[in-house]
Amino acid sequence: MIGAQLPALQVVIPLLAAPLCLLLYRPFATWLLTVVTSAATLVISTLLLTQVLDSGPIDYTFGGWAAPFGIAYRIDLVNAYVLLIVSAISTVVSVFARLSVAAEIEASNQGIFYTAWLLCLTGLLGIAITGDAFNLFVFLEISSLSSYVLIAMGQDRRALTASYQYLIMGTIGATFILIGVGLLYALTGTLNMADLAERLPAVADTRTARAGFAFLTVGIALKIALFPLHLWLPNAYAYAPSAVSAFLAATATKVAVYALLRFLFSVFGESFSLETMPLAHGLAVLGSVAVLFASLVAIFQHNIKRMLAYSSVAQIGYLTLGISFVSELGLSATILHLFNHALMKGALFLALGCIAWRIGSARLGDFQGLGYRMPWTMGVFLIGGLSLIGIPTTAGFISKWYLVLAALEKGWWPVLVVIVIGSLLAVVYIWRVVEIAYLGKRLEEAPSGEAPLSMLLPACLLALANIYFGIHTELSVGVAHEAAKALFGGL
Amino acid sequence: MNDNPVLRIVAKIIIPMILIFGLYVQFHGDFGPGGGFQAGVIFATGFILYGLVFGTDALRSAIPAPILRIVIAGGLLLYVGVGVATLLMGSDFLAYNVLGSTPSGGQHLGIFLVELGVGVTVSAVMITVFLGFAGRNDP
Amino acid sequence: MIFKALVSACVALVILEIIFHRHASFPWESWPGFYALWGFVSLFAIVVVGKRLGRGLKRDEDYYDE
Amino acid sequence: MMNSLPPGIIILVGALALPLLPRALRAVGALALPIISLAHLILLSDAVSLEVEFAGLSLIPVRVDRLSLIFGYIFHIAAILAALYALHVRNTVEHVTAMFYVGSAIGAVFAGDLVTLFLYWEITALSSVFLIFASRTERSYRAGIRYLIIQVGSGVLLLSGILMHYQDVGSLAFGQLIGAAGSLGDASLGVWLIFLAFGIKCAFPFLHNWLQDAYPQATVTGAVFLSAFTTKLAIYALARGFPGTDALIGIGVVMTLFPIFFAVIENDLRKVLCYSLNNQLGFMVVGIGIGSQMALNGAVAHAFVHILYKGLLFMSMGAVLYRTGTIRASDLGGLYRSMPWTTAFCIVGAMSISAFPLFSGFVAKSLTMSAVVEGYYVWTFVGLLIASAGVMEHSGIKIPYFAFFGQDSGIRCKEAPLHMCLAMGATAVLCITIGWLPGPLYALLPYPTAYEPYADLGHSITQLQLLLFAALAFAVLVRTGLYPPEKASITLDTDWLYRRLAPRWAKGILSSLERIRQSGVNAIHQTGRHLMRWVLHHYGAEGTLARAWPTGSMVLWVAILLGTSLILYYL
Repeated sequence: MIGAQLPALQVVIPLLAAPLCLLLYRPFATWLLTVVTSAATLVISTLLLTQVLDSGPIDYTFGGWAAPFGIAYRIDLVNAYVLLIVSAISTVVSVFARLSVAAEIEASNQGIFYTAWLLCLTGLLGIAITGDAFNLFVFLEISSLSSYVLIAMGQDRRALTASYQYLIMGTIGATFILIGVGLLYALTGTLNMADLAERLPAVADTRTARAGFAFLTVGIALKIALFPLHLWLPNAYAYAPSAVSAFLAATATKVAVYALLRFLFSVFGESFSLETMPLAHGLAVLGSVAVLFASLVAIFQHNIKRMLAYSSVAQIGYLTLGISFVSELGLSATILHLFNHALMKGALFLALGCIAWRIGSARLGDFQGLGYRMPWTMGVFLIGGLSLIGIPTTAGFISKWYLVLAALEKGWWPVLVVIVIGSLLAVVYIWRVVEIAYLGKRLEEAPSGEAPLSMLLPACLLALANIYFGIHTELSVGVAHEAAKALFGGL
Repeated sequence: MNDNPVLRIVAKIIIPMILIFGLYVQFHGDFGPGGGFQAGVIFATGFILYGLVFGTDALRSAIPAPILRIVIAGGLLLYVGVGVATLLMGSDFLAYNVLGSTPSGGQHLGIFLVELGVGVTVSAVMITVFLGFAGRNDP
Repeated sequence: MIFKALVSACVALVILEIIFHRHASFPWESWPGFYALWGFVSLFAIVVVGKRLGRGLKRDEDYYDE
Repeated sequence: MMNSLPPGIIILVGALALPLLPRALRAVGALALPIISLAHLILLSDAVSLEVEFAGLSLIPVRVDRLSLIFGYIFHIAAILAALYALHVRNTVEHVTAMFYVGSAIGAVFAGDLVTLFLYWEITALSSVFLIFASRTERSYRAGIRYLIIQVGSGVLLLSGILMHYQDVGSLAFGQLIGAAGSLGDASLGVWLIFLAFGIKCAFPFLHNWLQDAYPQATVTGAVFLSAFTTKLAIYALARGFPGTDALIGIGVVMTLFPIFFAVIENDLRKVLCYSLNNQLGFMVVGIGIGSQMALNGAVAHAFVHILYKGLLFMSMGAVLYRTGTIRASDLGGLYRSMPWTTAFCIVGAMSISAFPLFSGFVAKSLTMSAVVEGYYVWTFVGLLIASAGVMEHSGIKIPYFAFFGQDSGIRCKEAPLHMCLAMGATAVLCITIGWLPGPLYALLPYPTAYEPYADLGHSITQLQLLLFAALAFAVLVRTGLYPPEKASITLDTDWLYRRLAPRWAKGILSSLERIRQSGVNAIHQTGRHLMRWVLHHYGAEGTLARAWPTGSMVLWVAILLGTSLILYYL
């Protein structure tokens, strides 16, 4: 019985927990509720994934209204995979969050913080799970609004500006998406994605459809932070509280990429969106530029959080490159990288969180000798960094490998060169940190000692996951392949 | 504006009316035009007017912040709670039919409660937003 | 003293070569004293050439550190 | 169960566990690891191979055959001896990275596919650089960075080559990569890149300089480790992938010849050893290039014994450096009084490398030379003969002479520590034993051989003639004062190209541009500087692209992108 209700519970549980959080309001209680809720969503998403693997896509309707009229959830491999990423990251990071948040946010605001966290989780899970275009927009707004709150809580005063800019940009993006969905609705009279996919081909050759497509792609591109629409991202990630940086960096853009995939492949169909429309080449160019430019900028950053944020922009470039190949291999590379990038960025930002907790800074200059002062934390950072570069036996290598194979299959040599250069640039910016931390002068009077276990363990867990999924790829690669196949097959 | 007698008196007269109209829109919503969202905004207008005329401090003492917070959470909980209740009663999320003895009775009750939750939350949020902005310049 | 020992060892080897004649794979291997001469001349040449090379390539120790 | 464990993994995992040991025991732990791993390797049955599916590719992380086994054995032996030699080291990073280096080199030798090979290939590069950094000097740091760039570059070439090769043939198996004709001209671009990657690691002429640049900057013990693995791994890879490649013969001959001239004038004795290492690699490369069974046997046997005696020489020079603090020929001399044991061991090493009969070098080099004769490569033979005299000059005479004899420098120091003497003694015993009884070594070689190095007594005599007359020439040169005196100096090599020429050209170009600017055309001069400023301006921490942008311009971008996509979609 309960098995059939899992899709609803996936979203309802965090949605229910959010107001409860507001009622409880005490830091510890709200934290505990957040962890428990995240863990519950993780359990549900795992169950959903196994269900989908066993018996194919799951349909769920709300309030007993049949699909095209009511809101329907539809879970196939792609979104089950994304649900798993989001809920797993939320669980790990929320465990980490208690001390980190306690150090960075006033006790009186922590209730709001966890409430916003749960709402954000609700929104992200909702985007991933829903099969309704308008519902997707609603969840997008829930997650965005709550993430503005989360970012604004950063210690640095600039967090407010960053959050404000994100608010403006995010709202524009959401509005575009709404306009796009509205145009599609005007054209077809339906909001259900499956229904849209059926009715769109008949009317695809109209200006309305194309305008809708343009608004949707640009709106989602803004949410993904695709170059050159990434400008909100570096500050938002850099000035947000440590836990939020880790959570959002690992999940928010991933979910937006998922939304893009959903619209491109399931709603419009790849023949329209990537062949009729010149989007594939656009994505290839913008993705390549993102990889090169953002990696180059990352090299010169003094603030490591900002450096990682730019590196995220570069990684988004890889994700879009994977889409631009319009091949099953490329698509599975993208989906795989969604997963692997969540692991590596999660590990890196958690390591930074530990460092911020201990030395209160993310500036490169303060990292002198940190390799000896916080050996485990720097170890996590190092593994995350290696994974980011794509060293074999790390998760990052696997996704780069598939990306390279996809580029070779297509014979796009320039893109191959871009990927290689991007990796080399990643070597440079990671090396800067490693050099300072391990070879720099050891400052005797600087604070030293590891972060508490409740922070260190989640970080180590993600680092280990980076290695585990660099060696045992059955789950990550297998599901990504199947998901890519499913996307190519249409809804 | 606190010392303008005309404003004070007019406000005292129309605030109850606004609140009653808000309640009307709320509870008539399932028969005619209306609904929780609109009702919540109208209901909140009454409080906001009170705050404008008598000062935000007066409004704050009328509705303390913790209460507002509880009301916001309570409304949302009511909404989600109905959904969870339908789940627990063995149907889909927000499938109201199971709430009453007859399907239409269940629909009735379900929509009533859900709209109430929406209205409560919206009005409390509106008041909070007003206080948030109006309170900026307070010492 | 060592030098004299070296010279006598060399002489002894040349005599030995005459007794145990080596199976020759290349024509020059049957020339008596070929390897002796070859060893002497090669090393001489290597050192002389190396010396020349050194004139062109030797630099101060902190050449690269400037 | 034991069989499924890839060789080398014990050392890799053990290396990670080393820091858990008490500080004083870490060196002992590092010694124990290769011993345990060697026992495991001996227990491994012959011709095991392990295949796994990984990321959709079928990989062979373990492939044990005769070629990999003999390299596996000697790598273990070298690791044990070097670890014994390094017992005094208290720097944990050095132990851990050295063991990582050893473990990955062993792993690479047993890799049955190219991806696994690449993986280990990169780990050897990344871990070994710490043996250079561990000297903790500015020079060693810079040399280490140069070394790292070149080694990682070799890895990148390898990976690119592997990808292309995979694209071409659809298999990742690491077997013979070159066609039966042995002609590189027919090879695909992927195979070329792999060849180049191997060539860099094998210090081919003009790709060699990282060796002479970096190894002398390593620590006393680090150099002993370094001398054994990286280049011999490349020899293994060439023997596996490119046997019988004609081009290798020429490359090998050049490799044997040019370093000997440099070795004559080099002042840093460990650098002399590096040139000598390069020269020795040439012999092996020639053997691989000829590609007959005897030649390959010769190359492999040569690698085997070379690891021992080159290690021994590096150990003895390390001991000198450890006790006296210098390794410049111009500062040393007369140390035989203070370090008699080290002197004796060094002489054993010197006689081995010079291929005196009854020493290990002789039994290995004779194989290669016989193969050259067998194939009737006249010019190759002549080249190798000159090189043999060269080996005698730089390693046979120069090293022991300038360090232990020659002009007395007045340095009086203690004999090398006991564990160093033990390590050197064990290696020296091995060198001599193999020289006397080559049978067991021959039995390990990849192909069966009935070769008897001492069957033709004339061969031993002519070899002795060659060596002793070379020594005589040296003595004459020294007596007559013709021998170039050792001076504190360094010798330019191809590293000059990137350490001096490239920067100087860059400087030269900039200054000529400056002149052009002065004569009126001012635009070009500042290109370089402007470029950097431009880069910083745009990409720097506060650069245009990295700055926090005003919200308005962000929105402008949105508008531009929307407009563009609308136009594009409508077209």
